[in-house]
Amino acid sequence: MKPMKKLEIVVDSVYLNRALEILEKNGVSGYTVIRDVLGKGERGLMAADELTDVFKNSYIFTVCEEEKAQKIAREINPLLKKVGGICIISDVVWVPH
Amino acid sequence: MKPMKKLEIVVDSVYLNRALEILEKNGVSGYTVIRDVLGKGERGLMAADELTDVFKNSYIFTVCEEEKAQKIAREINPLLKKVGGICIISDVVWVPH
Amino acid sequence: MKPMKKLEIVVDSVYLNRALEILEKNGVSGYTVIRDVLGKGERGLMAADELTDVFKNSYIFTVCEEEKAQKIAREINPLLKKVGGICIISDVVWVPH
Amino acid sequence: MGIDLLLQNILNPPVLMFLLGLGAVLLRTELEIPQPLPKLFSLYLLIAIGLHGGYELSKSGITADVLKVLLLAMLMATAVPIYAFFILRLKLDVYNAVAIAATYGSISAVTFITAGSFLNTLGQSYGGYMVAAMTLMESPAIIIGLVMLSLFAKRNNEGVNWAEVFREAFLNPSVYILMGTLIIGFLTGEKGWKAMDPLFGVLFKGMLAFFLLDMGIVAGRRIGEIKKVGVFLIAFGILLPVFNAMVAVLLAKTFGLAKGDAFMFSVLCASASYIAVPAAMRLSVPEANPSLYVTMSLAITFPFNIAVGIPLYYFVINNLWG
Amino acid sequence: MGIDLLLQNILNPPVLMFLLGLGAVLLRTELEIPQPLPKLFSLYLLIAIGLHGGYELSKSGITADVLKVLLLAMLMATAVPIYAFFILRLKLDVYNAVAIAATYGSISAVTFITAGSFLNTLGQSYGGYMVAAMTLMESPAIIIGLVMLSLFAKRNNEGVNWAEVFREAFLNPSVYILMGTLIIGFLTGEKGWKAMDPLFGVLFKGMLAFFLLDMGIVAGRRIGEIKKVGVFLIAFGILLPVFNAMVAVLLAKTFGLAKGDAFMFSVLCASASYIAVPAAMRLSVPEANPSLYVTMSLAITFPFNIAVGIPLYYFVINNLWG
Amino acid sequence: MGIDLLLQNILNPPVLMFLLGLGAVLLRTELEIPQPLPKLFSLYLLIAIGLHGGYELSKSGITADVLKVLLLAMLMATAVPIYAFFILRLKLDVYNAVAIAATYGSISAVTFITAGSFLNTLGQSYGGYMVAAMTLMESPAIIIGLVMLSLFAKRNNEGVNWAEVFREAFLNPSVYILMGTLIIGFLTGEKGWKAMDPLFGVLFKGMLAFFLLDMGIVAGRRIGEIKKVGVFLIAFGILLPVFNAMVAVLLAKTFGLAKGDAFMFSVLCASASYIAVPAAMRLSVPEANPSLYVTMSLAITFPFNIAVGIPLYYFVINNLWG
Ligand SMILES: Nc1ncnc2c1ncn2[C@@H]1O[C@H](COP(=O)(O)O)[C@@H](O)[C@H]1O
Ligand SMILES: Nc1ncnc2c1ncn2[C@@H]1O[C@H](COP(=O)(O)O)[C@@H](O)[C@H]1O
Ligand SMILES: Nc1ncnc2c1ncn2[C@@H]1O[C@H](COP(=O)(O)O)[C@@H](O)[C@H]1O
Ligand code: NA
Ligand code: NA
Ligand code: NA
Repeated sequence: MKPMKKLEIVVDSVYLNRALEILEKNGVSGYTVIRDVLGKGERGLMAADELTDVFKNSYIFTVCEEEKAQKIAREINPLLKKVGGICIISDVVWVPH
Repeated sequence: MKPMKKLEIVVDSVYLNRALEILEKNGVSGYTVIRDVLGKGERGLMAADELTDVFKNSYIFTVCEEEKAQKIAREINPLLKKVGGICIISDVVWVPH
Repeated sequence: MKPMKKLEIVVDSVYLNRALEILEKNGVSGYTVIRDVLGKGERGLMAADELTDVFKNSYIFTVCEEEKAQKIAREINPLLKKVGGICIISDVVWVPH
Repeated sequence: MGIDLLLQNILNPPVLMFLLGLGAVLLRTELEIPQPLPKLFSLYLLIAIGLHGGYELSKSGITADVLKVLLLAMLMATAVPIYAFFILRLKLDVYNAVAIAATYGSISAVTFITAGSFLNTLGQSYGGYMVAAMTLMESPAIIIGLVMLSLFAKRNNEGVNWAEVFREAFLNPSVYILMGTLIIGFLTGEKGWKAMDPLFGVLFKGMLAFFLLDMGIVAGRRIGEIKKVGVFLIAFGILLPVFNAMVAVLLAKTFGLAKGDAFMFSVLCASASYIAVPAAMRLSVPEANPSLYVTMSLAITFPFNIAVGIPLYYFVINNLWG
Repeated sequence: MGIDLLLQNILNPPVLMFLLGLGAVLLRTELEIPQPLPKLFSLYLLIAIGLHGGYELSKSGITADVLKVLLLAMLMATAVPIYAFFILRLKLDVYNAVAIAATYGSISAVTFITAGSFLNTLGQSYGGYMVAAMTLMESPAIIIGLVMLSLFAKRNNEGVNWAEVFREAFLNPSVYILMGTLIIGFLTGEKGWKAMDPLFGVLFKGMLAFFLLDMGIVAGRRIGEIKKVGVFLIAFGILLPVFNAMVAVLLAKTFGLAKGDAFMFSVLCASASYIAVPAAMRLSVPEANPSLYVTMSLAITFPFNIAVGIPLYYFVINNLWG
Repeated sequence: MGIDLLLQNILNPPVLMFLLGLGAVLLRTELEIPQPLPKLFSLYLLIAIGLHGGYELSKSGITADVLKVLLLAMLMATAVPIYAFFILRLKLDVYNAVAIAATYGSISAVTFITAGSFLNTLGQSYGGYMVAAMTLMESPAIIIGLVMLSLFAKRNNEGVNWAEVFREAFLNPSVYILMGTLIIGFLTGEKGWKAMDPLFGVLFKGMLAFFLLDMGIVAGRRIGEIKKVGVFLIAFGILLPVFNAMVAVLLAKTFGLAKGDAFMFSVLCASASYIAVPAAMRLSVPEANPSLYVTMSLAITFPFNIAVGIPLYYFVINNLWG
């Protein structure tokens, strides 16, 4: 049982790969992605059902150490600021196998 | 870094719009939705694969201030009681951009 | 408002039913499942888009009492160790209806 | 009933595909037709019968005979949910009685289509206006059901939102798409149909077979729930359709419908909705248990009609019309 | 414009299906064609015109006339985004001007296909190389747009990644699949087409109608956004296509294109992209507002072309070519 | 091998579509055919060959010759995983050897179908019972693999659950749907096929081409993993299929199979499973690395057979049968 942080990111699907690159660069041990989620925020409705692939979000979460979470959050900030999205951190206990 | 609440709701997809209306009415800054999730609860299996659109759940989460979360939880309660679903609140830190 | 635990599991979709059996056996009051999520971990990329149904994850969460969460975590451990996956526990408040 | 009629019905690829789907679940094979493929098939079938019905209607025109059929359709769509409600009230609470009555008062397009394909293999046909009749028969049961509800239920916390109810009844996707393509088929006539025929005509039976594979799977999944439904409702799910069909046959004979039309009309009356009405009931009568009305419609009445009802109703009509 | 041409265009199943889709949203019916079914249809249509165009090209060969058409296509694909940009700069910032100019500089395959189907119902045809022209016209606008951006925007934080831009422009899925199937159709010729015709030829019009139902729904959903777009951009979304079409007609007449080719060329110039370019713009010009360029392309220009533009351009050309 | 045979194979829309899919990944175009569309195509193809095979079988009847073919199929389906296992043990642990041996002991329906389409363009044909043979050859390798496992692995924590294994082997979706539609095709004969032909016969080649586009994409995505597979397994993935095909040719010649049947039989023996067996192995032998057996089957053996194997086996058979 290890106390860890869970970092959750919602980002425009077009930028999914860029977000994952930031995670990888920071050496997270893994991540999980749910593609094509809907959402609403400052930038209006992301209906996830368009022909155009332009209004879709992806949801990512990764479980990692506190510092990593902070560092990723800082690094992903400019991207989210530019293209929209949200980033939250919470406490979890990882049950390691 | 702002301490906030994450409010998570699972609700019968038929009532998704009604749940979102409650969120909007309370002025949340945004929300994210995953449609057509499976689940099991008091009302049995929601297999999310029916022809009938009758046995499907949707999952919603919103990050907002504590009072808003409490208020929404109170207001969504009667709906969930009537049609099924679950509502949970947890602590998160929002990394604002 | 009941303090509870949220138990989250990511597991190879092939083993989804086995994971759900462990939940059911421990008498959780319900669970929610998102099928076919992508992910990366020790075992490499699970791209969730294969013909073969072999590289897909499922995401499960259940809200339950602390002891149950611990017990399930212990029992699901050998499965995750063998076939891959992740299991985390966090604090939530259940808004009961 | 002639055993050969039964066989003639069953030994058809669509019906056998339905059984294959059923078997897949009973043998626990993990065969599935994932979402949204079933939606593709059901949209296809609705568009296909809409366009084709409209085209046929453009050939026949809207005659007095056509209006007669449409009136009969409206009559049955109003009568069935009313008498079904009172039968159901013998054993059930108001909410479930309303939901089930509405389910049986409306129709199943796929049952209609399968019957049409059966008629077709016997070398017979029906009028394109039967599709219009079917479209008319989808909605009234929803309204009637909710009228029953406001008459007999003691729900005082919230009144029925009638605007919403009418929208649900007349603008639900199935009704809208059927109505719309019927009009398109009517407006574009011969020339339009010639352009649409390769996709929406020629491929029709194959698509029906493909879709019935899925219907078999979905019905199979619900079969486990049948025991929870109870003997009364199981009997209801078989006897009411037969009764409805017989009333329809009587009406059809009395008003001089053609043989093929009479058959399709009886099938419509015998069939129960599993898409439009359950969706509406889930929204308007959340107190009712969807496991009951969906299971009855999908896992009892639909298979019964597909396998036994269709040849049975035909047998009766064939004897009466000769 | 002859009212009968307008009617001839509208009273076609594909166009009526588009209107049916629009109506479904305006009447709030909850009809939807869930993902990824629209992807199935758009892939199908791209493959079908690619294969068929390649086959036609294998029959005609690559002649001087074909090259002339391709050059004209390149010319317009370069010119339109440039003059569109300067018009848009009258009212918009650089970012949005770039994104909208690129959108209108590129083309919409479905508009092209619908025009082909319209031509077809008039008993006329166009050369297979027009598909090659269309493929060539998809990409340049993206490049031109980003050249404009680097010339006129004061973004100093990051330069344009030109390698990525060229990839986005020439290797986006639409261009790739069109180009690829064009080559396959060309290489496999008569024999190849005979094997592919039943799926990719015979069913074409039906699939187009099915897809336009979805296009109607998608366009309908965007209609609520039109008011946010503003009068200037609404006018732009209608007038620029007409202007582009007229320039194309002039060029076609000057360079002696055949009637059917001239018509298809004018439709290409009049159409605006709603898949390839918006995706590229979202990535390269995140400062621009996708609600503007997607809404204009999908909810203004596409419906306008489908309902009015196609018969209008044909009317003009028919008068000039006789 | 005649260069013209190779060309004749490659210059076919289905094979070119496969290469187009491969290219899409290698050029990083982001083209994808999203789930569950590939499932639609693979279901379609299975149903189509099942129904058609059953229909052909109903014409030929189940003769001694047919039984001979079925016995040969069973023989090879049992022998291949055994000798493959011992070859693989030279370099691999028991778990991976079992999983790969089972993969190569079973068959790939799409390879079979592509070979059928190739034979077809040469104006030749094969017996409908070959589909029955294919169905029989899917399952035994799973059983044999797990017998090997319990003989040679030192897993003492849990025994093999044989009931589950037999279910996985004989009731997995592919086997079930093939078997079921084969029976439906057989039962409904000429009349049934006539109703199903427009969808499941006429469109077959186009659907195969569409699906092979996706197979190309999926194979392309795995190509990056080939280097991890290592030289031994790459060689195995090419040489074992050729060896299996040659054994099949010998058997076919010895037992006097017709030319078309011999060819299809050799293709079956040369092909490796990428759906049914990997799913079973993932469940029963989690210790094995799916990146190995899936990559070998999808990214090495499948493309090899499609591009080179099919004309090669045909070349050999054509020389022997004349
Ligand atoms: N307060 C919030 N709670 C949950 N999700 C949010 C919230 N704000 C934004 N999002 C998600 O992030 C996406 C982009 O947000 P924005 O950049 O604010 O438009 C939205 O479409 C939502 O999916
Ligand atoms: N304890 C739980 N943990 C996670 N999800 C739950 C839980 N209980 C209910 N749910 C979700 O809420 C839906 C409706 O629950 P119910 O109203 O209890 O049938 C279920 O189908 C699940 O998706
Ligand atoms: N640190 C992590 N954070 C989030 N998800 C993870 C993490 N590690 C593993 N996963 C998920 O669990 C799956 C299996 O992990 P593994 O067994 O490590 O390959 C991955 O495909 C991810 O979806
Ligand atoms: Na009825
Ligand atoms: Na243009
Ligand atoms: Na084999």
